[in-house]
Amino acid sequence: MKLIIAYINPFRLDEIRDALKEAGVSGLTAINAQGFGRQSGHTETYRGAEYEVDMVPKVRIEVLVDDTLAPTVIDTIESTARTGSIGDGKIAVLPVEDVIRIRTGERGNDAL
Amino acid sequence: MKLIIAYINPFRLDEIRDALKEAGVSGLTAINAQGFGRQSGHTETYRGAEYEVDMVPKVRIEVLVDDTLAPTVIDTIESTARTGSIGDGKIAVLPVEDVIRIRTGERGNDAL
Amino acid sequence: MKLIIAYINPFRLDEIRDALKEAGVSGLTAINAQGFGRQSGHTETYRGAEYEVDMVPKVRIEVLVDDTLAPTVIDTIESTARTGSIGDGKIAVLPVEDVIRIRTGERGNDAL
Amino acid sequence: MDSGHTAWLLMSSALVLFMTPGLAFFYGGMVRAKNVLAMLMKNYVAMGVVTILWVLVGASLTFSGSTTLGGYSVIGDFNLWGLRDLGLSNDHFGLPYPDNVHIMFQLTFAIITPALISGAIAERMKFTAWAVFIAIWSLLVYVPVAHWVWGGGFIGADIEALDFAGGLVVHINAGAAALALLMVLGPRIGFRRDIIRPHSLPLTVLGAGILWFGWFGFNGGSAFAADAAAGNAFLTTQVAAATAATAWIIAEGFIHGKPTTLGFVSGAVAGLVAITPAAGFVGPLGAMLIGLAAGLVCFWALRLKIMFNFDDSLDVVAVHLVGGILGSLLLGVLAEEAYGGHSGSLELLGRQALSVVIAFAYSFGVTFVIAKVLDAVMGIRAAADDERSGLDLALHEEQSYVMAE
Amino acid sequence: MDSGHTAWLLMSSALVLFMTPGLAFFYGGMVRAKNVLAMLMKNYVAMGVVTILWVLVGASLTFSGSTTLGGYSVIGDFNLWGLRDLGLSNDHFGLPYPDNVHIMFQLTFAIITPALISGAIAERMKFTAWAVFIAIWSLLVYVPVAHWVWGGGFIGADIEALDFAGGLVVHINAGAAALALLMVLGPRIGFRRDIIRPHSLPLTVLGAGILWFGWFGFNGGSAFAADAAAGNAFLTTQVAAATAATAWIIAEGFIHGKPTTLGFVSGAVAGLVAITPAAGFVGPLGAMLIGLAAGLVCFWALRLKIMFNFDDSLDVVAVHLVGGILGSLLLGVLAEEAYGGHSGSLELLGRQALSVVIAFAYSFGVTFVIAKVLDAVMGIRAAADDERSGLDLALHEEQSYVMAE
Amino acid sequence: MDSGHTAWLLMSSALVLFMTPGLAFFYGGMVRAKNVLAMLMKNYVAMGVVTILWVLVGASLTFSGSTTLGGYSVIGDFNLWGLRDLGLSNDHFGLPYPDNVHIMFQLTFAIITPALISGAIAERMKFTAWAVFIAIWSLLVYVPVAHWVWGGGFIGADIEALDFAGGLVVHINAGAAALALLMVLGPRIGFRRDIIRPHSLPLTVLGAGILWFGWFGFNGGSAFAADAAAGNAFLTTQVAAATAATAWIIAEGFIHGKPTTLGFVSGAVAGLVAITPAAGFVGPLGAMLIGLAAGLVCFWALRLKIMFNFDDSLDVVAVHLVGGILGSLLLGVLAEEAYGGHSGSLELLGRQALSVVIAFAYSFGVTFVIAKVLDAVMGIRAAADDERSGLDLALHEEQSYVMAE
Ligand SMILES: Nc1ncnc2c1ncn2[C@@H]1O[C@H](COP(=O)(O)OP(=O)(O)O)[C@@H](O)[C@H]1O
Ligand SMILES: Nc1ncnc2c1ncn2[C@@H]1O[C@H](COP(=O)(O)OP(=O)(O)O)[C@@H](O)[C@H]1O
Ligand SMILES: Nc1ncnc2c1ncn2[C@@H]1O[C@H](COP(=O)(O)OP(=O)(O)O)[C@@H](O)[C@H]1O
Repeated sequence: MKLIIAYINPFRLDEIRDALKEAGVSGLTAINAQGFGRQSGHTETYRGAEYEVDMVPKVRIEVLVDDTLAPTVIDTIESTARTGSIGDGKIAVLPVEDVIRIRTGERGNDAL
Repeated sequence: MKLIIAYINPFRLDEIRDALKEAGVSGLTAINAQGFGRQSGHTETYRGAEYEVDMVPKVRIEVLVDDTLAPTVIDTIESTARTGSIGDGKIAVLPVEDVIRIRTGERGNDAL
Repeated sequence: MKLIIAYINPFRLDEIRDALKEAGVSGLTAINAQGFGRQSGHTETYRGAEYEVDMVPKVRIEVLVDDTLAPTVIDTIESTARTGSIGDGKIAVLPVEDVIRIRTGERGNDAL
Repeated sequence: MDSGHTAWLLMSSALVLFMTPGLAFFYGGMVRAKNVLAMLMKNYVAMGVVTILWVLVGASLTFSGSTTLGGYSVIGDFNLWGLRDLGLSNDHFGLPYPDNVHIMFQLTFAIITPALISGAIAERMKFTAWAVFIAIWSLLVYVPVAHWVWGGGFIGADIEALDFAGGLVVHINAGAAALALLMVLGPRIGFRRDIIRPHSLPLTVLGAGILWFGWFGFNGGSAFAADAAAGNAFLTTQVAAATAATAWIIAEGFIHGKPTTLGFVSGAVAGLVAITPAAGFVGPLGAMLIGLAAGLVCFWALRLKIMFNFDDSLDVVAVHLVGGILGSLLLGVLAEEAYGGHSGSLELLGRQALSVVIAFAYSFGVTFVIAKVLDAVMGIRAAADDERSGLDLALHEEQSYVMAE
Repeated sequence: MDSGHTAWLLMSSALVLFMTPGLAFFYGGMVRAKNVLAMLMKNYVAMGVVTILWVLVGASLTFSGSTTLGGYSVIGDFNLWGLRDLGLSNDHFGLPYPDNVHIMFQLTFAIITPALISGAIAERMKFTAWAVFIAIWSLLVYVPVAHWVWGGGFIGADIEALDFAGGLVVHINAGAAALALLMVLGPRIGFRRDIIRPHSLPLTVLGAGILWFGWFGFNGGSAFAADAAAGNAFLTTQVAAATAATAWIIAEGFIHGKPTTLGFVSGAVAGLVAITPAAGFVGPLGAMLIGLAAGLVCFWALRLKIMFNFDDSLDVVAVHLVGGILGSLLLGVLAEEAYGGHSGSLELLGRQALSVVIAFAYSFGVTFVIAKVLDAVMGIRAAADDERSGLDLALHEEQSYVMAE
Repeated sequence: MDSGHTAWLLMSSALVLFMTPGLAFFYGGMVRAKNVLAMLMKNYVAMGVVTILWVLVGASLTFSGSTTLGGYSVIGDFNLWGLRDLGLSNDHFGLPYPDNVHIMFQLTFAIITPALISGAIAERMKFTAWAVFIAIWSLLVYVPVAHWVWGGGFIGADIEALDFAGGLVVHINAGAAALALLMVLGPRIGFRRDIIRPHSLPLTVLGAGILWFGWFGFNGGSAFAADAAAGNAFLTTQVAAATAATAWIIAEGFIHGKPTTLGFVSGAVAGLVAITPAAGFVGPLGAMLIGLAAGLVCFWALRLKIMFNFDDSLDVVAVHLVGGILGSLLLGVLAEEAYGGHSGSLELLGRQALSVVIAFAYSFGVTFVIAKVLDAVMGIRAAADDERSGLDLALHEEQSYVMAE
């Protein structure tokens, strides 16, 4: 099993979730985050004081999937999130040793 | 060492934290999240426009533990968080290569 | 590749980000979190009712790095975040199987 | 009719009406984020429901004529129903401003009184049950009590108890009803087990600011003229609020180590409550004593809900019931001839005490019965799941804050 | 001059001025968090720009003298420019309070009217274009219409249509302009595809509370005296707001299953809008009917934007245009001699209908042209990227909420 | 006594009192989330402490009799202590409304003046030290300066400087004190190094709206009657605020590229400050000039804290000190006989300048000494750890926002 993490632009969340649903993913978890990267930040001005803020709002989604579905999930996120401009985000794939569904106690792929 | 991630219902956080404390866990980190899964969402209505919102508020907790404590932690979360209804959440276990306590520079199990 | 997670005190974020930038890190993601650990919490009082709140606000940062840069990143966070008092936080190192840059589709170290 | 008095009563009406939104935010900030809209709504809806009933029959039953029972006037009549015969004169009340202004001014009191109760039943009562409750309560409790005290009824006319701006009619009345209603409703899930914290104290502080502002209309307008009596009521209101707020945070500092923001504004409201019955009968120094007492006693009264184990979520009993009783009784001692024509005396204190007992008993008893009947008929408590997930979504299908879109 | 009338009109001016901040928050809570400051700013800026123009020429063109066209007065003159000759008397208007108070009172109406439009163009219009728009619109649309109705112009003097406090001048005027402007501007990115939710309903509820409070100055002050007519307008205002709010949530309960907080306050505003032209001409029961109609009809009118597929983001058309028309027409039927000297009749209804058509047509037409010209000259719509990332940062370089520092 | 004047002064008192909550939110929105309650509290507490002192001795020392020094009246006496002899007449002040109303009206000024200072010491001062500070400051600084200008003291009576509603007494006084206090206190940790951003500009914008609204009582009430002079002060207040706000964002647009919401409301407050001493002495066009100057000069004055490297956290110096001086001086030039009986002249300008110097020097000097002594006695600065983790938790054991429970 894998844990797939993606840092995406907040306004793409709905689309990506719908695409993943269609691709067969049964769940995901989204968190509001602040990202720093190549994408430039913005200027804020308060009473004449200008600040360069280089953290931009991002959403971090994470999806637990079994190994066979992993490539599809990555492709789906990639194709739905890509706009071609800096800040589209990144995907990371981490190994997962076990997954448990709390409600039933199922483990491993069954828990997904 | 393992990183144990659990997606739980927000109102169970206090109980789970207390149970984990008793089980010997020395720390954890909790983050507000939005979850999508089998649990159905809810309808929101604003001036006659009805929206199906299928993300529900969840808390994502993560606990770093040494290998021996891991099963206890999993069991504790499982038994405390379980209500038997859809949306109780999931637990994932990830391998961790190293842990460092910033204050002391201790590494590995000592850092927990 | 590694995913380096650090739980830090919120007011150290700017410094740590700047230090990591200098150390060659090209990006990171920060999330507001609540931490429970050895650091004692605080008392809150509302109309005579005193509550012990043992979760303290933390920032959780995560950095994807290639294996060679990992030690530098750990050292940098360690040295910048350390104040020597309880609550300085922890760093965890997780293995990462793959990273994808959404914009370009690059994979692995190239995606960082 | 006098344009100056009219101007002041118009303005006072607006000020008191504005107190209900103020109260909504005072309360709304203290509940958890998942229940804030439900709390606001329970207050705002009083501006809807009570207004309609007041125009149709409430004003008439309170202020038109008397229906007697054993020689005591216990309720008005229906002659003024729909306010059809109100016209543009001041014939009905003979006050130096138009009758319609008086009806409007009094309406604002009829609105905020049931709204005050909502603090006790926060985070768990059904909205529809609440709306029905305040409709019935307005007619069966508020209207008679207001008639007894201000409408020619036996408390004002026979017992001759004093209530300048609503110690009996508003605060004791609402506080007693709050106690009865919460007893029927039961405590929130997690009461005394979970940490239940205010979700946004800035909203509470804002609400308190609006309440403080509006209270000048409440007490100042109750002089029914723009004159020195109004000025005195205005000044005593300010003094009592200030002293109570200061006393409360000093007490807090001694007992908990820190003065709190919520403490300051709670103290202010306690002082405002306690001075309400007395505002026109005492002077600035009397008001300072009342404020001091209110700050300390209401702060202490927070323990009642722990001692007797009832979930008065936002402390309506400690602030409004206790504060209202305190003010009504202290006025019996501190009233000065020079300000409102009455001097404190044992005899006046006795009349005040009697009126307090009657108002409390009636409101508590009738409210308890209403609540029991309503609970049997339609259920007054939200489902446990709705309570857990929050009333905003469950009862109103709305989200209070959506910060990341 | 009379001090009581002066006091009330001073106070009414303050109340109406306070409505613009109220409106800002009413609207501001309904947009997404990334656009809240831009929304507040579009309202507040009216307090700046319109005030300057009003003092320089607006007041003069509205209320000083008449310039006729075919015998009908269509605009004032420049004699009062800069308010230089206003002095400290009441010679100009002959009202029982100083001329400067009247100019100030009227200014507050001139400010809020363009601000109302901003709800229709939320989350996508450029700030500079908006500022220029309201400057031009005030002079080319607000000033003439206000002159026609209240300044001696042909709608008031010749058609003899009634408009107590701004059904034509304020609500239909703003509503028609909103429709024209949003047609030129186009819908928001994601309209009817994405979930676009209010980011902070508590702000909206607060704004509604302030609006409700301020409206007593709006309608009550429009009696131009602190007398029984003011009292009646005050009371009818309250009754209509209360009834409309209640009707709206009952309708919602039937259709969607749940009453909503946003529904309650939207209904209240709809009732306030509808009673505006009628407040001094009907009594409490007439007001109740108008409120009932407003609650139901404006609730229904939310569908217009779905039916005709236009993005009236915060429903200015459904609430202000439809509500304003409703009130202006119903007044033609429900007016009672006893309250304002006019009785409902087919003939009055006809005059009302004619005035509605004229106000709508003029405002819609001229606004459309202004919008088109402005769009050609400077572009009125924010860049798509700015719209996506949010107008607060893009147009104002500010962050609305920074919670974790 | 006149009911109309009484009504207006009652209302003005309520409006000015409401400004302190307004100010609390204006400031509270600008600090970081961890310090918002501490900021609100520093403002609200003035409503408590100052009221008590005012009733006990402050009012008496300001307005009762004179104690002279070299022939100049420098302070009042204790005859009115506790307001015991105030009664219900207007004998004391001989104004057309009751004495108690005048005492109340003046109290609201005594409250907001120290509250204004709190913006300069945001996010780092201890609460208890602050509470003690304003108690001492009220008696040693506010009371004498108010006596000198308005209570029969030498600035009003001998220098014959003009101060309609508090340029000297309120704004220069508070601004100079702010400068002295912040010099003793030192800058916040991270000043000019970290990004210190407002946590909730909507709260600031709301506070500004309340301030603007309340300012009509501040300046309008300072005519001490509901008459044409009040009307003029009301109108000039509006014009100055509007012009300054507009000028500020235009300047911002030129210099930073974007107009900001915070800029608009800051400009409005700057305009309100600058017109305060002049409101009754100039007409609408004079007010426009004062507003224009205030918008541009105060915007420029933001640089002072950079140039001289002091941490005036929320710009009390740039807005209140600079704005107050500007208005006091410009009034010396722009005053017109027709409005307030005085014409601008070099001689008047001289008197104004002298009064400005005296008020500044006295307030700065005495405040500096008070601050130094207090710091030595009890420490006025919060511990560094408390400052870092936030004053809300550290000083008040409260959390401002708890959104996820
Ligand atoms: N090394 C990294 N570790 C963790 N998160 C990263 C890293 N690099 C980028 N991110 C996340 O991805 C987001 C987009 O990255 P950025 O470099 O701006 O654009 P792009 O992915 O198009 O190159 C960042 O805002 C951040 O949240
Ligand atoms: N595949 C997944 N990847 C990541 N998070 C998931 C996944 N499936 C579920 N979750 C998280 O677990 C929560 C509960 O899942 P859900 O399917 O609703 O109920 P249950 O766990 O009882 O089957 C979701 O709201 C989501 O936060
Ligand atoms: N076992 C753990 N798992 C996950 N997070 C932890 C764990 N232990 C500590 N943390 C995080 O690190 C923070 C600091 O830990 P704490 O024990 O208070 O201090 P220190 O790291 O100095 O020993 C905690 O607030 C929590 O966010």
